[in-house]
Amino acid sequence: MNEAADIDAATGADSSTVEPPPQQGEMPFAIVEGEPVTEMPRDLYIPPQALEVFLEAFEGPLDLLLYLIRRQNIDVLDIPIADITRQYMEYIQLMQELDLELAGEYLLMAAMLAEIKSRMLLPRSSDGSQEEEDPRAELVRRLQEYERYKQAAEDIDRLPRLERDVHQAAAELIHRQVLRLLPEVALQEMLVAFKEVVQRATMFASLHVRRETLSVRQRMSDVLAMLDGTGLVEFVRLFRPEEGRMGVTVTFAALLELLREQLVDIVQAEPYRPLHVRRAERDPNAAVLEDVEITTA
Amino acid sequence: MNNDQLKSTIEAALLAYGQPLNVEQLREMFDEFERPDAVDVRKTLAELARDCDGRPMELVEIASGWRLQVRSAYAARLSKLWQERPSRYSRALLETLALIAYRQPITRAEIEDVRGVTVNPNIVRTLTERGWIRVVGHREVPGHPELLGTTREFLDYFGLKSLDELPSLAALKDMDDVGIQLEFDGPATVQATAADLAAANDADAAN
Amino acid sequence: MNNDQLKSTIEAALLAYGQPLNVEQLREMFDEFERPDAVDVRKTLAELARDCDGRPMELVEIASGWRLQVRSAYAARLSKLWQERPSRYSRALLETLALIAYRQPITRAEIEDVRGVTVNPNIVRTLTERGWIRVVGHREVPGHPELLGTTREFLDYFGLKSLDELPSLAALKDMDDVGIQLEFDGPATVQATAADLAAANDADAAN
Repeated sequence: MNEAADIDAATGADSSTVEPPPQQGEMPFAIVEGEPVTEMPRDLYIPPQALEVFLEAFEGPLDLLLYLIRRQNIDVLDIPIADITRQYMEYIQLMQELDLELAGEYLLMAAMLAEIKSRMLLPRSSDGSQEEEDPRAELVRRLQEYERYKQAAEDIDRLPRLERDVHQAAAELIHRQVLRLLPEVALQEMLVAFKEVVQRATMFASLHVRRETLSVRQRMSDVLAMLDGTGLVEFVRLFRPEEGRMGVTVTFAALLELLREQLVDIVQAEPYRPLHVRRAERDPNAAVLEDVEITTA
Repeated sequence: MNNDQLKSTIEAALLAYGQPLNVEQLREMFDEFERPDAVDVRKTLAELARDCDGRPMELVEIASGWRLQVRSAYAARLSKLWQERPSRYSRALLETLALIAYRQPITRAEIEDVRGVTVNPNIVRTLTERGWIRVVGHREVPGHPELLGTTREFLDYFGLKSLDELPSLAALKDMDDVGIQLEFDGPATVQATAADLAAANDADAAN
Repeated sequence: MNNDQLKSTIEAALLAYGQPLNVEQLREMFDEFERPDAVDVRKTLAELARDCDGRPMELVEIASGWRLQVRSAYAARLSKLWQERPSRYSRALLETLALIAYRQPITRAEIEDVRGVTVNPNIVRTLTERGWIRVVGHREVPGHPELLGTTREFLDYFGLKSLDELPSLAALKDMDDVGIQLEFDGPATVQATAADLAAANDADAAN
């Protein structure tokens, strides 16, 4: 209603004619030179910008309706529906003419008012015992409900608010120390950790496939060692079938490597006789052995 | 530690912390062997509040504890210290906030029902960013709409200890108290609410 | 505006601003017609500084102006207001600690063998700084690695009289996970541990 008073006060002095504004009565909406003005002059000129601000100030159809009702100082429970509907429609029309963004809710309310108005015109049931709903009941309920929260919003706005009305008092603390707290640990936490790490280790161990490394280099040493004692070894005796295919392969690779390094010689007395392996007549330290690993899974 | 020392320490703490402190936080400052009990801290806070009489600051209890604040009498002058004006909030925002505060938990649809207009998403965002409202759950209806409620920061900001301290809501009037007789000749009844009905029946009986 | 009003307003400003204010800033608060001159503001600031005698705050002049600050005598106690809740120890740290407790004396390499991952040096440092573990010797192998063991503080912290009170591995295995889980839901206490130990020992005996 403050908005209304502002507008009325701002426009009260002018006297050109435009759109006939809605006619109201009863409640003074402006005081001009000490005289309450209860009726807007019919030839009142409202600057379009002012009207626009005024119309935009409404928070919705309920807000506009409340304004219309309050302006006539009538109780929300006793809405002269025909009158209010006419006024409401006039405002809607104004908004449309001013090209204000008119929310659908305003038109919905217009429809509701029209419906109420038409129901009010219908004759009531003659049967007095039958309860009949006042067509305005729902509207009144909504208006009242809206008005309570409109009021509550104003009340909240009036509460002393931080930053606007009161300020947090603070003084600096110059020599602040930084304290670090240490985490707390319960014994159970540690016990569970231990249990889990042990379980994990066991699981790791049982699933772990131990890789038995058969080193070609190792086998090369083994072969050389065998040759050291006897000087000459039958080729087939270097192989141990119980080692499986991989073992045989490793021994064979070791032999090839030894041959390549010219550390051993393979000799045959005559064709179709058994092969023999013997140490080559060289300094074994001359060769740098590579660490070649073959692993068995 | 005597009473005066306790009082000075609490005042120092509230000033240094620059935010509200609750009784537990204040007690935590002290080592166990000298820690004052909660009753003593409260008593001392009350004393400190009295000591602030005549000083430019006051000690108030709010939702999250106790706050030393500069009295509102100085607000107009102090506002010149800051370049920015304190935010003014639109009626739409305040009405939305009021509905959330008084009717929480509440959905957007329910807010729209009362206000008669759709809720502007910016308003909900602003209120959330300010830390005044938050989603407190979802209503068990199709679409599971968010239920909004206010936060402790909201109470703190408006200097309230709890929601009970919000200004009381206006009462709803019964429709048949006034008016209806003016429109209708006979006694009219309304089915709006049970209370209305009961009141209407009483009125009927009286006639 | 009389002197007392000026003084209160300046105090209010310094409290509300929470940062140093200089004489010019203080003068700007007032409309021109009532603006105090710089000399008056200085005089009032000096007076306010004297008024702070016996209060937990003091008014000091620094390069950028005047600042209200809490006296340093309160610093130690007030620092506790900013204590942050510590984060929890990592699983890796607890496992390392547990292995040291149960398998001591133990080298890092041995811990790594069981855990399957390298021991983060930070963990050993944290545990050493906490006073829970220490180097108890060196293993007589190449590289002479450090042997780690737990300390008396470790026993004290966990409420153990001696290492014998740690449940045996067998007892630990018998503890069902559900029971342990329940313990962890609430704040676990050393007392609860003693009960657990007893239960664990019973389980041992039953086997």
